[in-house]
Amino acid sequence: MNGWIPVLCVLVPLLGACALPFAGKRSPKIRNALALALVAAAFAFSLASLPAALAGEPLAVRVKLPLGLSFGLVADALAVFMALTSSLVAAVIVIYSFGYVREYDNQNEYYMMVVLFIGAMMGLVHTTNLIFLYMFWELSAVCCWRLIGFYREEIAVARANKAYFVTVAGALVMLAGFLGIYAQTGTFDLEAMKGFPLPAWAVVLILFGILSKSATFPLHSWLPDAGVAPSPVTSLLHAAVLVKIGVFAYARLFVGTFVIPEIFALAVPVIAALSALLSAGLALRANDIKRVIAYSTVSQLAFILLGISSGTEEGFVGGLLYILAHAVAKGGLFLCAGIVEHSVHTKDITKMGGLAKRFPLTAIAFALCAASVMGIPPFSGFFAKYLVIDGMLAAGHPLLAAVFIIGAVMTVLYLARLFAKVFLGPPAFPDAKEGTSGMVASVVALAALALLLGLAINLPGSLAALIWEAM
Amino acid sequence: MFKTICALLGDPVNPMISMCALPVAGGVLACLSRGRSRGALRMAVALLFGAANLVFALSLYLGGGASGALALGVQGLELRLAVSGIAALMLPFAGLLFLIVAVYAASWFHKREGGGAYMLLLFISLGMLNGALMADNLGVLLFFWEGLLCTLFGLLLIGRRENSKAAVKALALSGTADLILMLGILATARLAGSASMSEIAARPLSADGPGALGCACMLLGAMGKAGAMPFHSWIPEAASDAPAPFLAAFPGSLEKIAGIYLATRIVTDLYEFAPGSPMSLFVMVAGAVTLFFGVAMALIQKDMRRLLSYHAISQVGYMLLGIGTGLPVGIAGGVFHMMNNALYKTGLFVAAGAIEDQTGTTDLHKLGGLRRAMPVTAACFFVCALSIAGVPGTNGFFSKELIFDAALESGTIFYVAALAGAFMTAASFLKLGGAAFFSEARLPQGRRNIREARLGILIPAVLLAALCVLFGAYNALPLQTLIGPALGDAHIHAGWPENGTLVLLSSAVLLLALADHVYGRKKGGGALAAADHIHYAPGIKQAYALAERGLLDPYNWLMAAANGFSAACAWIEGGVTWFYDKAVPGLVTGTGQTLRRFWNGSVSRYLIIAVAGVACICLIFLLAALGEVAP
Amino acid sequence: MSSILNGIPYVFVAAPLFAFILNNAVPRERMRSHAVALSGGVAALQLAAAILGFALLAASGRGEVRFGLFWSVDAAGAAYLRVNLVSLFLLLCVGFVALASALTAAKTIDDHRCSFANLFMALLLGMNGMLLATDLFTLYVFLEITGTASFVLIAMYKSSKGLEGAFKYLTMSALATIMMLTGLALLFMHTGSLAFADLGAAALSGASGEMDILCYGALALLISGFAIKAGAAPFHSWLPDAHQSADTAVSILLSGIVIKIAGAYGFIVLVELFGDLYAVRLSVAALGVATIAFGALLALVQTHFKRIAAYSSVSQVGYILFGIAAGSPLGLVGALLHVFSHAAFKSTLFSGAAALHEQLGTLDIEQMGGLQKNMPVTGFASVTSFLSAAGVPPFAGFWSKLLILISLWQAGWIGLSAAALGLSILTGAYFLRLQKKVFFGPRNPRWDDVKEIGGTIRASQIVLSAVNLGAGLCFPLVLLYLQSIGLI
Amino acid sequence: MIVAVYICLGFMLAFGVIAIMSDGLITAAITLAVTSAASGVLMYLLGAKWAAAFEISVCSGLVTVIFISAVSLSSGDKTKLPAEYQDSRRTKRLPAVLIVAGAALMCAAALTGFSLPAGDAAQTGLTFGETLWETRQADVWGQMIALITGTAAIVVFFKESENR
Repeated sequence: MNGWIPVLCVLVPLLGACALPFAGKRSPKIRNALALALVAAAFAFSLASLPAALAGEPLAVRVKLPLGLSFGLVADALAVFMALTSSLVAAVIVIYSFGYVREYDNQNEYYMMVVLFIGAMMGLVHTTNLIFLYMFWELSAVCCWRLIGFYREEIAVARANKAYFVTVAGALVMLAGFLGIYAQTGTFDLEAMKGFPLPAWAVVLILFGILSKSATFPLHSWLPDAGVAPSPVTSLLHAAVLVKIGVFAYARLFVGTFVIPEIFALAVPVIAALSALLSAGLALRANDIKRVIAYSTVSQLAFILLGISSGTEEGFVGGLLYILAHAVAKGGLFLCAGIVEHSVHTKDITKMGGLAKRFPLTAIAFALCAASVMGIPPFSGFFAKYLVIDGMLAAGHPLLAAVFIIGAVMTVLYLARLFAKVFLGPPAFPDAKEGTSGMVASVVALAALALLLGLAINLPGSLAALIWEAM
Repeated sequence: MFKTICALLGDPVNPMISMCALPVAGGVLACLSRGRSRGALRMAVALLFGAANLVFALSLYLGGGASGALALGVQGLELRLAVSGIAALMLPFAGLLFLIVAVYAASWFHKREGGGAYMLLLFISLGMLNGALMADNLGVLLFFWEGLLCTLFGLLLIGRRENSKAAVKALALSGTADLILMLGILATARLAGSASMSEIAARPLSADGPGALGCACMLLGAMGKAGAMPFHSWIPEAASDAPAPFLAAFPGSLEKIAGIYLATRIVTDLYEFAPGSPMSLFVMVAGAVTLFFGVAMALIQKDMRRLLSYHAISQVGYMLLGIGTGLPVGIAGGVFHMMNNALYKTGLFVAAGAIEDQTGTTDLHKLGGLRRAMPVTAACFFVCALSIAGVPGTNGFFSKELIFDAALESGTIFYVAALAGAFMTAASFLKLGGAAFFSEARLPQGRRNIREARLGILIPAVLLAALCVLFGAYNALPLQTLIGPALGDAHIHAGWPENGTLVLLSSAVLLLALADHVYGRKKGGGALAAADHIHYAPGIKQAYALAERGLLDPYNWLMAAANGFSAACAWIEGGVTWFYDKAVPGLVTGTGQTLRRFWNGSVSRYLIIAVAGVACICLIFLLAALGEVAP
Repeated sequence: MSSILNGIPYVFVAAPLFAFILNNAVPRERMRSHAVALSGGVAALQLAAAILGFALLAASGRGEVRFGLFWSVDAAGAAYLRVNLVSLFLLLCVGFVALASALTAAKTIDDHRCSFANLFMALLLGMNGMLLATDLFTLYVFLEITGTASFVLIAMYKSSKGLEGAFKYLTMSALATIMMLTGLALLFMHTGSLAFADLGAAALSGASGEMDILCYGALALLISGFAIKAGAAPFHSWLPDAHQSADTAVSILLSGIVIKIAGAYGFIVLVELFGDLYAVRLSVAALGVATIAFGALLALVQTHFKRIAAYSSVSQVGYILFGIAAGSPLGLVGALLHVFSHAAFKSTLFSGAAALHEQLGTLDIEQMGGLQKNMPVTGFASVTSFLSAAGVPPFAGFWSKLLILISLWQAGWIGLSAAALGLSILTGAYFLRLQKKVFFGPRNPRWDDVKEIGGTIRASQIVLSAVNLGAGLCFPLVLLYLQSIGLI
Repeated sequence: MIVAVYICLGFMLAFGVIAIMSDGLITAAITLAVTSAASGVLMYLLGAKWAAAFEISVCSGLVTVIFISAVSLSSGDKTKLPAEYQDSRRTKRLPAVLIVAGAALMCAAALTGFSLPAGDAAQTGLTFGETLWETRQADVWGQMIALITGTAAIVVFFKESENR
């Protein structure tokens, strides 16, 4: 029986999503409830598979197929960690979008794509086969395309197309890498290829896909442009879940399964450093509230990539904690931006100011989430940043650690500037009213979660340490 | 009695955890007290929790310190707490000062808005400070250390939401200092192999070679928190924006205690700090620079708050100079000076607060003749001013003499800078005292009937002045009974300094300052203009003009560098966006268009293309036939 | 069991013939309304027979089933007809696309219904004949029949001025005829017999061990002839014009299956016979690359819905050529599966075009906009065809492309495999442009009162989308079945 | 024998060019008939007697009759090609190109020593009837379906549309 939990965790959202439009035709209330129920189901199932993962023998289902395409879903520690993170944040975002998406049309498609996306994420996290990893990867790219183009305006659809091109181009190059591996090992099954030494060109090809999905410097251009999407979408896709796929793939492939040449333990951190600094610089200059936060995401993702690719235990554990902390905090930031933009109808921060008086709860939540992203204790961001820099020093690159400290300083600068420009200073919109109670509640919940995770850091910390042993 | 309390609370770790949790609980209680009688309620909470915290601290101090660990679960970050040596001393001292400042704040916010939030953040800061002092693991120390950042940002935002420049500046500068500290801590932990200070203290690391990065960064972090240059420029800004109790709490006492505590631990425990080594030179130079430029800026200020905040910066210079020498007498002098400074600086801030509470302003142009209206405040101000100027017999004098002695030994240039600093400190306080208390009353007639400050503010001022006199008169108590055992060498010479020439020199400097004040007063017309002759002297005027425009402010250098870098990034981003939005789509649709023009629909063209295609296929076969193309 | 198996091949020839006779025997007035239904019935019958035949033949394990209607098949040198697994699968595809076309024709074709049915049967006979032929000359004869029938179908509904597309198709087919006939003549001259059994690289090399120039020339001409019929890159010029002027039901037939059977099946035969000649496979691969690139690039800049679909067909034929060029059984399986998936998503796209033409009256995508709201079924169907064509995993298109890429990689052509991957991003590009301009973009107020298409076209769209997605989802089962019958 | 072959080839080439070039439909039809007749003679010379018989009777005979009857039945002005199909620029250069191509093919044949097969190629033992019915069964199907397609096509083009 236990093998069924991962399968249900993947299939329930995927199949449930197809039923959403029909539920929507009957009544929006049923559809909203069903959407939340599906995401909550995903969370529940991954929670159910946690004890087995902790005990060391993960729940799994495996089907042998020809051509090395054997289908397999394994809920090991890394999978459960990622599944819990993404479905938890997704649940909060779905609650948030009840209030946000209410007055726009084609909501049925919106909820269908969100739940489909979560299903794809669950599948991607649990799969043990390269082709099915690619399958869920592309499915999430399609959901991302439909969601970014939600407003159906000219600019929104153009940006959605751009996001689709960059991510799918990266994915296709990655598929070429997978075919290269298949030519050498004769199978796509990750468990069969554990410990196989990868040639450098295969790693470079796969890195293309990873860097395009996790928006690292050369391939990051689609993420800031995707600000045209509704806030819950940017929060779900570009903060909490979609961008984590690339980093997860790095952990699953290059740390968990394959042995990659030594050069990459230095090359990837250097790329990450470049991306971190550049996007931090851009965040300091951007004037669109969502673009600043998007650049900040690009910069923090470079941090996570650094942690995971440092090759040391501290770095890896720090990277995983960073994924959790960043998903929660950055999700909160985007949602706060959503509330502000939703009621003042402009995204230009130079026109905003003094909103703290009108939006007290949003301002506090924004400040708490920003503190967690800056890495200020007692929030979870601090522990993650501490361990990532520690990992970098353990790997013996003090110079890179210093560069990332500069990145952290710039993070403090641009987030402080953003907070000051939006919430402090002379009041610009005296009669703006805060979003619905659902939206504000979800934002405060995320901020509280960031604080709570900080104080109870040893729960995710021990899970992350366990993942390192399993690697 | 104190031991029973410890036993009551179980194992040693428990009181330590409670010392962090207790203040937070107090803060929450203070914040929640609403309604008409909230002022009294907050005063009661402040008294109760401040006293409880002091009792716990004393029990730890008298109990000879304690240590214990709590597995935090994250690799390299287990919560190990150990209270020994200087930390045990600092805890009660901080508790005492906190009690005073809390009472002062409770009475200050009696009528004013924002009291609840202020008390909450103040209590949380105490919790964080206690945690930092008690932490044995460097990571945990950093955890509590950076926590102060949040409360600092929150405190600065109370009351001044319109222009948030000071809060952002404070966050940026202290954030940078804390992140540099993080790098230092990680480098030290990596070098020493373990993150627990007691283990590192067993075999201290050498400060040159690989250890240099760790030591320098940690020292920079400590200095940043203490408020020394180059991380000082937010304090004067905050002085003009933040509520008065904030000045007494943060720049006045808490930050100084934390900063100097860590500097002392680095110098004594973590690293071998040879007196002549480059690292000690680095600290001494920083101390001297802060000392000299801090007081130079203070001299020309016309507002009491900004003047006192600049003095807070320059006093840190003395402490760093003392600790930087690396000599036991210097370190003891530095720590003693920190304790004295905490007392008289907080006293001065409380007195300034009392004046502001009564007159509504701290601008010296409007103040005058308060000697008759507020005699007790004037007396307390007078005692604290004497000790900050270092008049022989006051506690400031004794700690300065120790620092002068150590500075002379390590380099005359530092001694000369210290003396110049003492001269300008004396001159500026003469100006301040004269302008505020002794000149004729210039207050707008609306504020004629000034009465003495309220009791809640007066008692802290009197208490602080009394402590200053106590530390001055009987300086063996702080030196031999408190600091000596804390630093581990009990034979520090208490009482009157035996080096007579130093005493003569410093009293000569004081007399010179008095003469200059009298000369300046006559020349400038009035106590306020006493320092103008220095201010507008030929060479110095331009320097001051530069400082006024903020060109010497490190924050502006940081922001300029950041904006320059982001401009470069924007240029690169422009290139990348051009590639994504223009180059690739243009190329693809361009080839598409040319191909479409080529296939223009005329049948003859199609046939010609087809025949060309056949020719290509024949070519391939020809190559195959000649054996060119192997599989 | 084997009696049924022997009987099945006759269905493919008898059924269309019988329908043709029935269509002309019954008086025109009554036949008019049932003509299209009759052709749909024949297509469905063929589909069912092909599926049953495939299953039985795979189970029975016999290589092929020979049949000669009235004559015994074992006479020496007899040009009999035969059915094997490859031809049965392609017959299945023919039946499937013909059914889809009939469903669309019921709505779009309202005059000349009897003539349409006649030509529909003739086309069916032509294609079935090609698949059943066992020697090159019969293959050529049925190729000509298919060509003529499709030419007439294209030219049927046009006034004299609109004959331009059909005229181009005719001239290009004439060129193909010339080349193929000369090729066949040269081959016949060299080997004396055109039957598949006798031909083969060994036979060609003859005594001297190496090929003489004329045989190379013959093969080159044959390949270019089939290339024209398949609409491969340099020879694809006629396809878009033919599609633009043909009725949508005819377009489904034309691009769904005719270019595959007339063109790609020819290449399958050539590679089967002369596969170990490296030049043959290399030229097919070269054609493949050029086809994908030109097709995709040209599709990117068109403004007429059907021209985009036509160029997309050209581009997808390139992938089929890749599968054939790989030469390995896996490559052949990949190519055949891609024939099926392309048939599925191209028919979806064209039925979408039919729906748009019926409801909007125009197919110029510049004037359309935001139709997803008014025509959700057509919008959804076009998204499934986009995703399946672009090779997005859960759909059938991805799996067949994956098999082709694996076979290419195993055949050693890594560069080509990488090129195929890169070019499939272009496929995504022109479909996304189509989506943006027609369904997904901002709404065009002009079409506010447009309603969704009804009747058989909506049914066919839903069925075809279901096939697209269903084939993709249960592809692992197909893989298991193929492995059980030993094809992979 | 070789000379006769080349003469026939010459005739075919010349009349083919005239057929393409001429504006009048009737002259085109007639010259086309002569071309197919020349090809018939050529086949006979090369020994394919049956093929020659069919070629001359069907292509040059029957087809020409149909062409001429169709042209004469339709009204007078149809004898000239409609204006838009007259591509004056192309007609100038076509003969030169064709003649050069013919010459090139001839010397290519000469170079590669293209030898004509022996006069009476080895006749397979079967008579025409046997080859058609026994060995070429598939061709029977082919011819039958070709006829069907042809009739269906003719029906479409020459019928008044029913409902217009």
